[in-house]
Amino acid sequence: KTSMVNVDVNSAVIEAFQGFQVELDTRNDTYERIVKLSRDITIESKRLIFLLHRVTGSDDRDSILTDAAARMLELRTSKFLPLAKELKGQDPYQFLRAFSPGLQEYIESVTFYHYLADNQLASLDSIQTGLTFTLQDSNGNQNDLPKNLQVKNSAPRKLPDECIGNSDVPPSLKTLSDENKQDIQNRDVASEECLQGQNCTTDKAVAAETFDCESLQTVSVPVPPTEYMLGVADFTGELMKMAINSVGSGDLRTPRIVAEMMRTIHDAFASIGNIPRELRHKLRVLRQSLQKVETACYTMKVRGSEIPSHMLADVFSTAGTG
Amino acid sequence: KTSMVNVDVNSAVIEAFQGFQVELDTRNDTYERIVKLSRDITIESKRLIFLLHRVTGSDDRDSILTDAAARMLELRTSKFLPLAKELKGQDPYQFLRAFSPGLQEYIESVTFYHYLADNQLASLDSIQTGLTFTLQDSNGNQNDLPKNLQVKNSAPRKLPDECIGNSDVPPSLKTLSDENKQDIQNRDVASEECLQGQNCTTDKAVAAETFDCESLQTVSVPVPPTEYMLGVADFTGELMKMAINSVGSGDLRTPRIVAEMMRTIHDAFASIGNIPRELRHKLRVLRQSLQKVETACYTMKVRGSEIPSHMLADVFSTAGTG
Amino acid sequence: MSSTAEIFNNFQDYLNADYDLREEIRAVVRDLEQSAREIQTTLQAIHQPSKSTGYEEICQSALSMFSKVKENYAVLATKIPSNQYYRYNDHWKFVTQRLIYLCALIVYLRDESLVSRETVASMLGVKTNREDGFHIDLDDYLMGVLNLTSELSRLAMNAVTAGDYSRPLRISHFIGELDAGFRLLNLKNDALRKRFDGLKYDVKRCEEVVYDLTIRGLVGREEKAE
Amino acid sequence: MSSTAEIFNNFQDYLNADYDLREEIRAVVRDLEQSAREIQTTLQAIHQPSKSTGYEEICQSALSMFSKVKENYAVLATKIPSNQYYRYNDHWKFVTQRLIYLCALIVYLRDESLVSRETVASMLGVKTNREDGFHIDLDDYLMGVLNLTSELSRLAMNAVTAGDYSRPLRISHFIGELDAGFRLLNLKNDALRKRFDGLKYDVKRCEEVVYDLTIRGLVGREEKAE
Amino acid sequence: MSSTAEIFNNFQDYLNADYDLREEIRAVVRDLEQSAREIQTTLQAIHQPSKSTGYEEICQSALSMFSKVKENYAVLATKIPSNQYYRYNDHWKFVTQRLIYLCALIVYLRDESLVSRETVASMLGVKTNREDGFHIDLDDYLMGVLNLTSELSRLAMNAVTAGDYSRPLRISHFIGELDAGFRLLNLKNDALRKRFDGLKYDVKRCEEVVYDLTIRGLVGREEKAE
Amino acid sequence: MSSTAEIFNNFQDYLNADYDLREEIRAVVRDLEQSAREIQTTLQAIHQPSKSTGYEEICQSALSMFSKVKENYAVLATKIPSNQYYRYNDHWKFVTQRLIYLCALIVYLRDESLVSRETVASMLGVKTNREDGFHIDLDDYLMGVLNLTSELSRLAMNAVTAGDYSRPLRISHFIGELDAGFRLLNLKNDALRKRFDGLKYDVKRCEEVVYDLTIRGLVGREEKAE
Amino acid sequence: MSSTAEIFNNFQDYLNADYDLREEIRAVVRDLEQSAREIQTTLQAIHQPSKSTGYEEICQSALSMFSKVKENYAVLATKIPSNQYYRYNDHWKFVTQRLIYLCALIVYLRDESLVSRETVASMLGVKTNREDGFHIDLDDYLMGVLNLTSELSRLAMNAVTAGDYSRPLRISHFIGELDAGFRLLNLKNDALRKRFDGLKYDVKRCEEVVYDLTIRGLVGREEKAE
Amino acid sequence: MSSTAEIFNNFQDYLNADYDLREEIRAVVRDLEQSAREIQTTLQAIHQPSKSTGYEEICQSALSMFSKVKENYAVLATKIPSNQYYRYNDHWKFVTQRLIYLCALIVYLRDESLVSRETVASMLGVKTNREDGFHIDLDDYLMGVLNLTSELSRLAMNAVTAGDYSRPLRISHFIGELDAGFRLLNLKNDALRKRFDGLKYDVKRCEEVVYDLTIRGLVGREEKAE
Ligand SMILES: [Mn+2]
Ligand SMILES: [Mn+2]
Repeated sequence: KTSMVNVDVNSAVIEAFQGFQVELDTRNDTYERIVKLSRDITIESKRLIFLLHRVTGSDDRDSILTDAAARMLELRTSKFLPLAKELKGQDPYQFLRAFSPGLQEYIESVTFYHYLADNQLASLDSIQTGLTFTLQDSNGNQNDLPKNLQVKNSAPRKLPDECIGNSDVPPSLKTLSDENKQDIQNRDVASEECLQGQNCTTDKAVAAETFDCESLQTVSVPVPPTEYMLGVADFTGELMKMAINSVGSGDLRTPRIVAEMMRTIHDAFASIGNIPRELRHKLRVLRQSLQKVETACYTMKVRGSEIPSHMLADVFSTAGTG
Repeated sequence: KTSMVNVDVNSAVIEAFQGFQVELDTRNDTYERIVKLSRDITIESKRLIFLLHRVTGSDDRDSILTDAAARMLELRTSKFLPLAKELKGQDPYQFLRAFSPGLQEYIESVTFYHYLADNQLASLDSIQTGLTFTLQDSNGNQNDLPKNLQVKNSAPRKLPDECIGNSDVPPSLKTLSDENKQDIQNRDVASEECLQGQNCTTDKAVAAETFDCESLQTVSVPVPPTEYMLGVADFTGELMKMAINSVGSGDLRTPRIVAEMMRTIHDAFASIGNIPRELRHKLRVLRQSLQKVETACYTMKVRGSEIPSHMLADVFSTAGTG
Repeated sequence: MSSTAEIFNNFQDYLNADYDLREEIRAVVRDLEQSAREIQTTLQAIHQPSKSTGYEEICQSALSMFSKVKENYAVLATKIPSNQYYRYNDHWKFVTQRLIYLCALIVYLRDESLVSRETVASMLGVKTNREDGFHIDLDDYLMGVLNLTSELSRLAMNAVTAGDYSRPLRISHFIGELDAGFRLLNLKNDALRKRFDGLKYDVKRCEEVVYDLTIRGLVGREEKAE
Repeated sequence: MSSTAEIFNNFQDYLNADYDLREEIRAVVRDLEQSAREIQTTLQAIHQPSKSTGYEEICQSALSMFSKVKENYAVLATKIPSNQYYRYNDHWKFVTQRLIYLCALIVYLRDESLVSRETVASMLGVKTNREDGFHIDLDDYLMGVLNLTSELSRLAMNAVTAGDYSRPLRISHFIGELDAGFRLLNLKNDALRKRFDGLKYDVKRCEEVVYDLTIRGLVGREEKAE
Repeated sequence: MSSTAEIFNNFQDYLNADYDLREEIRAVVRDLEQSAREIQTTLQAIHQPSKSTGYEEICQSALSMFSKVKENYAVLATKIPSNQYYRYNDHWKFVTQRLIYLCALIVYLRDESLVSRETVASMLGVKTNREDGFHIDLDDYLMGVLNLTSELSRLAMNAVTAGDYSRPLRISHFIGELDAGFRLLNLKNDALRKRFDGLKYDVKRCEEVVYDLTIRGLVGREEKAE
Repeated sequence: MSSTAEIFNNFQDYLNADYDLREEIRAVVRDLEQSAREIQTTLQAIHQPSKSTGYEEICQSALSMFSKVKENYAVLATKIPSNQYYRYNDHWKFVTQRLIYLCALIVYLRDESLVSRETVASMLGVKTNREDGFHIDLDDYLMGVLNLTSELSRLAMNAVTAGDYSRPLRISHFIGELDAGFRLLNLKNDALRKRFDGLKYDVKRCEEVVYDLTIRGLVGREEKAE
Repeated sequence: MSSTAEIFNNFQDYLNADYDLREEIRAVVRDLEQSAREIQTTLQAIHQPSKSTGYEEICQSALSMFSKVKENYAVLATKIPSNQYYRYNDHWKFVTQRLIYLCALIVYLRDESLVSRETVASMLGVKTNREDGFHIDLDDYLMGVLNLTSELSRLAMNAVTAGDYSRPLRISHFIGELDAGFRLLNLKNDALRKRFDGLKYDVKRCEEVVYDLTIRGLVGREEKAE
Repeated sequence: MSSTAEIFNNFQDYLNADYDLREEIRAVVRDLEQSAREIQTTLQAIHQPSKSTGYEEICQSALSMFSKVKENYAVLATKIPSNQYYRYNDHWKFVTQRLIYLCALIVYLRDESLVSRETVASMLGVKTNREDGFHIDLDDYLMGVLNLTSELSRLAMNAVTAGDYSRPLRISHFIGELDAGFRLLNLKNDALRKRFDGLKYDVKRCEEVVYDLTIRGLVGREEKAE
């Protein structure tokens, strides 16, 4: 060799880079674990959506919804809780691309579930509440090693189930009082966690009593509003499928109701400015979906016009029970 | 409802589809597990390649290679063995897309390692041997449930380490006798497993004695030749980087040797017909890499031409030690 | 011969063998496509209500063309190594889906029931399960069944045109059952999912025909209750 | 107000706030870019061997421009909520890398050593660690350092033109150390990796300059051993 | 100062002026877009068959929003020198097409006739002809009209759903006239031509609605003859 | 002059000739497109049931425009050397397909039969066979015929709107025949095949119209048996 | 005539006029491109060191070809209304940049100075300022100048090949000045900015040539100090 | 038989003939590609500086492989009717360009001159002119020549590595001549033009090699003057 630079492995430069190596590897490992959780969430959320579509034309609507709620709870406990722990103390936006696909699909499924249950949009708050978890340190100490944290979901009655995913309880329980509402743009994750923690304990005073609030820690998977809206936009695609499926099941009422809902969402999206690019594409799809449902409504109207007068009462009475 | 079809949940159709559901879910779950293993393999293989590049300009070449070999063995045991178990009894081509990225990156790293160790291409056979695993059923029975299978790697001396990934032992041990060579296109996984099993036991007769061959099972991750070649093509990119790095370290010999190797591979690829499309793109990259190395050789030649005659001996003597 | 040269020579042999095999597969697939086209053309007669030939006759005629199909699948089966079905799969995927659909159509026209995978396999002369050799892929079977539904929804309408008012009801019931079956499945975002998304329109179309008949009193309530 | 309307109204507020914030960020970033351009132009003088001003003077002049940079980062820091650094990151990523490179260049010119993250942070008036607030991203720091190497390899050549034969050796040694450092890292296939792939050419170029000097006897062997 | 430096010296002013002007244009365009969105949202009510508000009311409400639009165009007009309209054209092209479409929709809803360029110009507060200053480009006018047709074909269906059986006939007639009008034009292979190619789907959709109504006797022959 | 320069010397003439010829072809093709547009516009009248003019009149008027088309093809024929037809083919391929479709439409409207290649050739003033000179390519003929089917399926619907209930049945029968004809052909995976895949939608649409008429008793059984 | 038809009636004239004008522009631009190619070919001789012709002669010969260029710009100027310069701008933008580069090259070869916009304008026979009519856009001028730098960096090398060791130093100095000039400008993220990013490679290449000459003692220190 | 069926009846023969012919062409083209690959591999040896075989030997060996190429072109020529050359052109266009490039490379290596179209034609066993039958298209010839330049610029470098310092000068001169030749041509905006735009990089690369050699005194002035 003519002039090989003999690098001193103990030099300050090398020492610094050894630190960088650890930092980069740690971050990449975290990223990879989050990607895997996100993939699992995507798969289960898709399956949930399939399950929810079985409601159309089924006699067993309630048991399907109950089943779905149980699986959502399980999904939150088994996948979102580990995800929340990964994100604890991190800037969630640093890993957003890693969990965004799963989160959006989950929002889509939750929104669909809530529409079936309540006939309305699940709010961002309620979804965020479902993804906020209260943990108890087994020693009552602050200790952020995940293995020492225990989900108190398994302890019956001590911590109400709603603390781990309380978005599936009837809507009345979820309504936030006005003073708790915060401007979406101003909230940050910290205050959000706090808010949810309070909700948990104030909504069910009994549960709060048995608890030392100091030993409670909350972790959460934050739901950025844009992710929420992307999930909502996808949800309208499921609405469309449901509407057409309804016609196939002889249910002539659902398409009109769904059209109304979709039109509301469509017009709301159309009136929004500064809209992010990813959302803009989905709105084109939404517009197409809406027209499919409108066409179905049109067809039903036109066909319905031919009902001979002597059959009218008969048809309507059966349609009413659908 | 006017005419809702009341589907009989016990109908033959529904019954059949319940079976399909299980079949599809099982397959998709397998696919997903394989994808995750592949991602892990990709990451570790990339890190191995980074590690191997540290050989350039290092005094510590041997310990780096030893380190790399150990990590490759660990990678095979911890990721490829589970992958092989997943693929057991399956048509591997059904899941090829799921593990192809990881496999190719692994081939790239192994090929790079072998080039550094032996100055030649690792053969497909040797790579395949490394991905063929001998398992012992703990009860001595045929039992294909993965949980009952034990890797005998941990049992010292009983089964030589080479059985699990013997591609890193010195080349002399790996040379297959001529009668064992099979036409690449004719081999199938079954005969491959058998062949490897024999190799394992015949190469080290001592090990074979302590063993009941009947209770041995081999599983493997098959390496389709095209995947192998895709890995080899990527490997040439690493060769290029190494050649340029060498110049930076004052090593004037390596670029010429590397150029020779790359030209051989380049010309060999160029002479091949019926080439798969994925490979064709990589050959354009290979051509560019080759030209970069050729340019480096050219520059060294041109600059070398200026050496004053009184310095010639001096320069060459130092260059020789590089 | 240097080892690099050896490696590449082996690879060339591999690629050539692969190329030749694919050419052979393509030739067989071309024959299968020709058969499928002919069977399809024969079965199209079911939509032509003015033709005097009945379904039974049409099916008979279509079935007689399957012997050539079987021969071709037999040839294909000998060409494909047991663990490489999915390596070459793409070549015959499409025509197999089409032939499955044609089997399903014939079986429906005769028995008004869903053809099983076993029956399809025996009609095409292949295995039902992967383990046993050249087989029918589940996805292809499902795709074939989905193609059946759109043909049947078309038939429901043309049956009315031909004056047959009870068939649409039976078709509607059958497609409804299929729809319920498919809704049990968790499909990935692939071709199958996309095709399944279209199924709801077939269901809807049948429902509309039944509706048209019902409001005109062309079917009795008892028939629907069946 | 219906709840859907409420939901969308909130979302509009959110988007508007986001838009306004991004506009403000863009304005600050524009100022930072202007500063970076001016500092860069000042530092370009190191390549002009005919200019009589020394490195020290050039660095001094460049450093004086950093007070405005600090002010701008201070403004930026107040605008970005603590856990949303990576949400808006893209806006200042590029200019920050450039400013880090300029810090690194100044520090090298003065001390011939690698600027630490802490020093960069204090030169820009930001935090070193994420936990403490608006900070320097590791990737951006590394990118800035990589940009330094190409500038230094250019400087090695221009130093020779200006008759300074010892500097290239020191630069070559320094870049060699950086190269060894970077090779410790496991980079993903991203912008950093791509830029790192170019580092080897900088190393090579310096080596060539040293070679040119060596064969002409323009540097003593002892200097290299240093 | 070298002559090169001299030449460059006043370029920056020019570039800054251009940059600033574009920023100002963007701000106005953003306001126009906001207005367009509000008008559009208001007009969407025509598709809500359940809403009790009539077209007249809806149009009235939409029209009241145009005063702000006019103001913005007035601002824009003062900013753009007459010989640079086409230099900055791209900024407002899209929103102008959208506003033209909204004008056309309102005029159609009120008079069931095609809005003229003059009317559009007066609704937006700009000139009709290029010579007179800030104007509406013919291409933009035609694009706006083409956007009208798809909205009307949607309205035709939703009107039926709402029980209005005569409107679709009038819409179909109107779109047919537009189609004939556009056919006369020899459009280049540009955005306009591409959009025109989509018009035939609107024509067809309306024809289908008319067909559906006719075959069910929901419209009389005399209505169609009108 | 070097031999290289010599070799290049007369290439420019060749390239210029090619360029000029293409310009001339483009000019003729532009005229053909204009004619096609006019003929198409004229024929659109068949869908407007309120117009008093009958098909015969419309066809007559369309036919009179073919003399200009013939002239243009004659010009084209003189420009294209027989062995370079396929070299420049792409320029007129599209407009020729469109004109063939227009010929096919006129012939159908008059005779309710499929136009033959010979008739098309004589209408356009070109040869039927390649050997005889400037001719109609079979692919273009088939493509033109396929374009006819979608126009006819639209006509079937509009005929009902105009109160003509028997025409849809005849159209449905005709399109069924075309479908059977195309099914016989083993098309490659090209534009033609893709377009043929669209034919089934036209068949279905016609069947739907016939269904609509039948279920409402608007056509007698005897008509369908025809 | 319906009011719709009325509205459409005179649009065609407008569209045709636009189409014709574009065709005419294209024809002139084609001539300009031909001239640019010829001038460029003539100037290529500066890189061929064996040719006996000097720069002066080459420039003279190139300059003589500008009369045709001027004529073409004169024609263009008469065709373009002053308020539509930017409407048709895209047609001649590219060739104008190329001609500006050729002007700049000639002026540099003669005077070793940067051509001014005024000089370019007078060489091309157009106006300097927008207000005065058909003019040179500043962007195009800057782009032309940027194209000059890569040609000069090539010339620096070829000059060495031809044994001229002092020219590269002067070129390096000149390009350095241009680099400093462009650095002053705050360019938007457009084509100009992108092209400017390429300038640093030209700077570097010249520096390398100077380095090569210096290390071999082929230029004296005094020359560089100049 | 209906007239429609009649019309369709003999189309299949036509389509089959076309399909079969294309298959046959593809088979011949595959053989040509195989030959081209072998010749190319043989010629690659010129870049191996360590190999002892001279150019003459390499060329001889490559030339011997052309007899098979000629045979294949002879087969092709018999298959393609003279008026359909351009119909099937796309099949062999690419391999022909490659073989022309190989001819050009061999001729250059032997004579250091540009192969003429006549020579290429005779090496491939085809006609030079279109009129005489199966020929070489000018475009393909020019493309082949352009491919030669990048191979030669690579050779220029590798020759230096192998210690041959005079060849690069001759190559640079030759490529310069080709560049001048192509500059004369007014190429359309097609593949040829795009490829020609790449030629300037080859020119520059060769100039750089000559520069490197010159500045180190590795070539004498007299050699360059040659
Ligand atoms: Mn979805
Ligand atoms: Mn790699």
